[in-house]
Amino acid sequence: MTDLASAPLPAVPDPATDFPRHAPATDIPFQLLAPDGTAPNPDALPDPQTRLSLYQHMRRIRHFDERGWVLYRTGRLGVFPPFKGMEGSQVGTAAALTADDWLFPTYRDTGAALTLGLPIARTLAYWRTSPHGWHMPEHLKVLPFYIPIATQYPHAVGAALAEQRKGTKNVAMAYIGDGGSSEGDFHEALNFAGALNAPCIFILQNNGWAISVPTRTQTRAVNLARRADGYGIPGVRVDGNDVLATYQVTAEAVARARAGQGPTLIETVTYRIAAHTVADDPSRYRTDADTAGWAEKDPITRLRLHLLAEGILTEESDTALLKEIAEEFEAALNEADTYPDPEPAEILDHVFAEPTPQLVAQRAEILREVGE
Amino acid sequence: MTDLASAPLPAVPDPATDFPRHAPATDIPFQLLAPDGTAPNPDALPDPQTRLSLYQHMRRIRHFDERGWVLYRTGRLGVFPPFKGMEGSQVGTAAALTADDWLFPTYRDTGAALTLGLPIARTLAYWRTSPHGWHMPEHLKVLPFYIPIATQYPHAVGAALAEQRKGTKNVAMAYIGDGGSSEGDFHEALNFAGALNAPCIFILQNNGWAISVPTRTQTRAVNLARRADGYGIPGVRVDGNDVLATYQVTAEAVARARAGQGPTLIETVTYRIAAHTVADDPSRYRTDADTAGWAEKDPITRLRLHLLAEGILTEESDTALLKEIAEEFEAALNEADTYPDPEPAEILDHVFAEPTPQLVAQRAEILREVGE
Amino acid sequence: MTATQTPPTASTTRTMVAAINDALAIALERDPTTYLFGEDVGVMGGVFRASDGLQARFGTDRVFDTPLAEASIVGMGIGMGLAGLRPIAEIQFAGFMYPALDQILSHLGRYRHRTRSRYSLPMVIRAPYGGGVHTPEQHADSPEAILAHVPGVKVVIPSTPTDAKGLLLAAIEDPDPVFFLEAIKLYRSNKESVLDGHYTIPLGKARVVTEGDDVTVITYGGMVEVSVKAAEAARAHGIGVEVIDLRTLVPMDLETVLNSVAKTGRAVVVTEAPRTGGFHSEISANIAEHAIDSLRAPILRVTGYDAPYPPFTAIEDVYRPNAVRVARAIRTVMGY
Amino acid sequence: MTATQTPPTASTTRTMVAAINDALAIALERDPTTYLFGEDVGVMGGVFRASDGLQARFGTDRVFDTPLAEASIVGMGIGMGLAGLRPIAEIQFAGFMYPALDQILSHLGRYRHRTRSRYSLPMVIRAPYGGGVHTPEQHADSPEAILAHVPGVKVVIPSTPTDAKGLLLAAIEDPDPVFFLEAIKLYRSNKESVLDGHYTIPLGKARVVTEGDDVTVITYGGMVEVSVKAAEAARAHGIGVEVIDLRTLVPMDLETVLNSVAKTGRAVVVTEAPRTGGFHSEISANIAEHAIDSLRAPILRVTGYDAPYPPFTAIEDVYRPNAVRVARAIRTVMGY
Ligand SMILES: Cc1ncc(C[n+]2csc(CCOP(=O)(O)OP(=O)(O)O)c2C)c(N)n1
Ligand SMILES: Cc1ncc(C[n+]2csc(CCOP(=O)(O)OP(=O)(O)O)c2C)c(N)n1
Ligand SMILES: [Mg+2]
Ligand SMILES: [Mg+2]
Repeated sequence: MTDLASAPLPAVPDPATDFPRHAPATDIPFQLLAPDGTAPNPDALPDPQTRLSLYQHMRRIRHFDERGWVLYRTGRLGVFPPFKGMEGSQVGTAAALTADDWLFPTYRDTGAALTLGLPIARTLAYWRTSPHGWHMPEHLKVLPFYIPIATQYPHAVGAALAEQRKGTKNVAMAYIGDGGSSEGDFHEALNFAGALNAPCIFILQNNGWAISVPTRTQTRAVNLARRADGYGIPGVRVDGNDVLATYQVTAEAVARARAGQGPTLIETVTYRIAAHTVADDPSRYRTDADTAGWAEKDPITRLRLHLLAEGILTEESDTALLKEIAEEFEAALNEADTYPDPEPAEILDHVFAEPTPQLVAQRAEILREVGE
Repeated sequence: MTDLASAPLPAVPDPATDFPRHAPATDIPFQLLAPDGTAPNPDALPDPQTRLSLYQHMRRIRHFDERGWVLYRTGRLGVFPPFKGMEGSQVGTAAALTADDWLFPTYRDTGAALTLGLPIARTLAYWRTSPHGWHMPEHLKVLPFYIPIATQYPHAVGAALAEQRKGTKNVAMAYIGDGGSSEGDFHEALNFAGALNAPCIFILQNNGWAISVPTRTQTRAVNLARRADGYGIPGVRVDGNDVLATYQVTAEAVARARAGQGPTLIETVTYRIAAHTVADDPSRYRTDADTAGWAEKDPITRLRLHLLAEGILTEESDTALLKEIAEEFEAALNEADTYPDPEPAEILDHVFAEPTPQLVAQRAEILREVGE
Repeated sequence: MTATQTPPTASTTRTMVAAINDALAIALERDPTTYLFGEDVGVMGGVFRASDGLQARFGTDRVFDTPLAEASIVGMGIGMGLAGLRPIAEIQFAGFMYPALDQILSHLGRYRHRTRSRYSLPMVIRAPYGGGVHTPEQHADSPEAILAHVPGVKVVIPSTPTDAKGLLLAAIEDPDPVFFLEAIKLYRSNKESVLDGHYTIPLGKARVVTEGDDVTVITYGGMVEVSVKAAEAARAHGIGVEVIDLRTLVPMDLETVLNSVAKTGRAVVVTEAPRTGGFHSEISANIAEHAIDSLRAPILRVTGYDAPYPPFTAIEDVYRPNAVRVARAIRTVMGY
Repeated sequence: MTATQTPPTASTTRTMVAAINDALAIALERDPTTYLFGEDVGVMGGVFRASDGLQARFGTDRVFDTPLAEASIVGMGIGMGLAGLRPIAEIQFAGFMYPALDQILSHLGRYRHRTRSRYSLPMVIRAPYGGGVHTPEQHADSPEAILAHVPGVKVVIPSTPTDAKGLLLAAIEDPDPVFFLEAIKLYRSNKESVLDGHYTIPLGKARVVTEGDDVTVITYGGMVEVSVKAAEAARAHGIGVEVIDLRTLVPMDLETVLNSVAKTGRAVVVTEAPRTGGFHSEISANIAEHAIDSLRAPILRVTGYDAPYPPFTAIEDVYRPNAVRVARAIRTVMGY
């Protein structure tokens, strides 16, 4: 693996041959790998190269998260929402896409965007609140992280519908949280996508918390994937800390969408191990008892144990991987450091294609102001 | 029956003894009475007095609807949305309430409001766009018909929650259409009610159409009651043209809510036989083939056949009933005719408890204007 | 009007709604990336028939009915716009734009800005607005001031069939999101000869409807005909009233307004929206900021009142400004 | 301030957010029909700790976390209000009020009107607003003009801890719906001695913060301290600036504004909202309508710009008006 950013994503399976089984919307999340790394049904697993690739991506985004904390504490990164423990959910879903597909991430989904190829330097720029972080690269269809909750879901339907009407096989994938799934936009989007048969994959990352509000306060429902039934579309509940299972159900949903079979809702059951953002203090609203047990379900440890046991990974190759990841990150950090600060008048750039007379005048005001 | 407006509503059953069965959210709507008036399971029916009462109410609101068309054509009523064919759905649900409960009707639910006791004269005033029609009587908790779609659902949750917090046993019932069930407020309200265990009954009248849009275009789902699953609350799909079945499942839901067991979603499967409003021309968007079969499912005919067969109604008593209903209506119409027209400055009344200086000045403007 | 490849030659007598229908047909014909959708716009052709016949002509892919949910009508349009299409959404009445305000305020106007022009949203949202035709509760709202306060969106309100067609085509071809509000009162009340074929009227240019030296009346949409009536009445009394139809609220053609006020020294602004915070106040504030020296009289606002538009047919006309009220304001500033 | 049954005697040094917390506690204590709810207001006590400790004190029935859905937070509050309770809802940031705008525009302000006072809605909706503290995208919006344009709702924006407490208690006791916007910038930036116990400050009365004969600056909320700084700078140059803190946008205390402008002849309005359609324009339009004869200079607006509030920390201070910009406007109208 020489270029992690452009490391090939695993090949996408053919629904007809590879996934005859449709994961049912049972309350028990679909799982391929037990927390101890054993696979009850080894034949069901993706091929070794795919497993390794998913591991590499998880490792890579975990590094981003860990370095992010350090950079934040030393003032080199702004406030960002960590995603530790959710790597299985983010990599397992995003890895099922190609660069021609749409990705609508929330603020929590840095890892998903990185997985699909968003450059690290650009991602750092975003969390440094530099305009460079908002200008997404032309070769991707990744939107800047969504701050308002749930509004991205209808956008994904529109992008998916556009691909369908243009006759491509591209799909759109949108993320939301357990909290976000309470907003009206969630419901409307699922219903629109069903009614219009839009090739849209709705990822609901149920990480147990919406800031201080636990999922049991958020809703009386236990199984959020079941909501799909109400729109006549498939819903799958998957163990989000099992990247193999997550990848498999997502790849299946993507393949179905590409084949013209419409949208899928996937609930990835995972956990927000860390704080809501690096500036949040979870002790104000939860205790160790709440989080107990989740560390043992770590998605990276789980797959690592499996890969080591299978000989797909060795301690040596793992160490080499970590080194490579760290080097890549530091290079990206250096690159991000070179991005110039914005000019004051940039606050008025990009409002309209052609600035209105009002904006022309206001820009002049700013320049006068700054000149002083 | 001497005073139809205050005719007693049927006694509400006790959930423990009367309804051990919880109507399941199957795709086949729950039914007690076949379209030909036969009851496969006579023991499951409500008592004869209840059946007769439900029939009387249906008859009474059908008369309102029929006279409404005539009055509209002769310029004595404004545009109103007819509800013919939906009497089973409206009476069967509203009849399960008492005057202490809340009713949040849409523009389509004149019949439900009349059933709960909204005076006919006041109702006519509403459809004459007289302010008298908006001022709801103090002894009822019926809100003026909702014009914007779906917004009433969260209101019902709030009213229900208020009753719960006050420690009463009162419930709130809100209506919505198949179209309205696509709005975000529908979803949010169901989820809030579940999460907060609010004693709220959500009636979803699936009458096949949202103006020109058939339910199959509105959503890919066939069974809208299933949406309840996604909120962890019971959902029931009932034949809305079977007033006995509708009444029974609603009464059960009401009893459950009063007993502190939370909300229920009830989908009444019915049909909008008539136009969207008296000013609408359905031939622009549907053919006779679309409506075929629904006339035979008429809720009034169905129960009438049953009551005649059972001897609960006779041709004579039915004729007497119709006469009484007609007399009541004409008396109410006369009363409505006596309501004075509003004064011009009334447009500024009731904005705030105390008019602001701005409103005081604006009222003076109007009076100057009118004086001229 | 702007020259086009195929300059229109013939013309046809059209109501405003017919002119809008014509514009939509031309846009759908010329540009395969345009899509038209909303509640009841397909099979039925819209509750006002603005899209009558378009689904039959362009197919259910290009012209389609959506589920009943305004937030997602706009939100889906945003997604389509991101993906390079030109969505044209209809909201059935402006008062039912409210569920979509989150999408509008949170996203519609921000996409170019937040992606530094990586993405733009060439979306048009049409909606009937305003009163005067005895519609039910909430069907007569005039929320243009709210839309005009959203950075990054344009707001257009035509007052004639010819303007409606040319401005709508310009809005559809604009690279940024545009609201296009259509006064219900004007849909069928006036006909005029409207050019066939494609033409555009540039956004951001006001129209001087009547010339006059004494008072400037600034207005738009459904209030233009009311103001013109008042101007005619004033002319009978020897008062020259210049009625300016803004046509575009954002961007506002301040130049035309200021030139007129410089000449007349008196300004009256007329809208049918509630008084407090209406767009009339924005017009007024601009004059007070840029033309104070010209002013010989207070800037009067003739508007709706600080109450909901009344659903009570018998008195709704009290709410909506009429020519008598505008004429009185004209007399007041003249007599000042 | 208004006399109350138990006149406050002692006082405590409080930040604005502490004063708000105190007001909420007093309201919950005095009136068992008050309920407090929103996202994260319960266990956590609010992201700014405005409701810190209140759930522990008043129980989960009275103070509770809702699911994450603003439309229903407001919509449920409306239902509670109909049923005779006094709901106090928190919206986590004013920029997240947008999903609730449908409930606000369609219902909140209309209930008394549409039921001819059969029902009223004594509901308060609190939300932090405005910039200056480097919050993420959409966390610094100032949407007060939109709310002020909704008939039937009041809009209050305090600028000091003392005002915040007294106005909030008045808002909670008001029989009609009130928006209560709290400048994030002011939450902890200033402390002052605030009376303990219950007192109210009447809605609809502005506060003259500094007196002066030359220029009137009309503002509110987070821009008051900025304007006062500018006034101090101007005073150093011998210019007397009268800074008026509106405190209540609806109803606006026009009398205080007009009296001041009659004296000074010059007006500058200051807000941090986008220029086009901001509430500054409403203030300006009122002056232009009612005090034109007093005016010796244009009415200048010092405001945010017609772009989204920038999420780019390095340059966000360019957007939000500061004392230098206000001072320049003061000099401009003086030199006119
Ligand atoms: C419309 C809106 N309301 C409120 C917020 C404030 N807020 C930010 S994150 C958050 C909780 C979201 O929880 P969830 O959807 O579960 O996502 P997670 O943070 O767990 O990834 C809230 C309430 C917001 N950003 N947008
Ligand atoms: C928010 C909103 N959007 C649109 C409308 C216009 N409109 C009135 S009725 C209707 C269809 C409603 O269909 P449904 O919910 O099925 O109720 P039904 O008329 O069948 O009783 C529409 C789109 C509205 N009143 N409110
Ligand atoms: Mg979460
Ligand atoms: Mg319907």
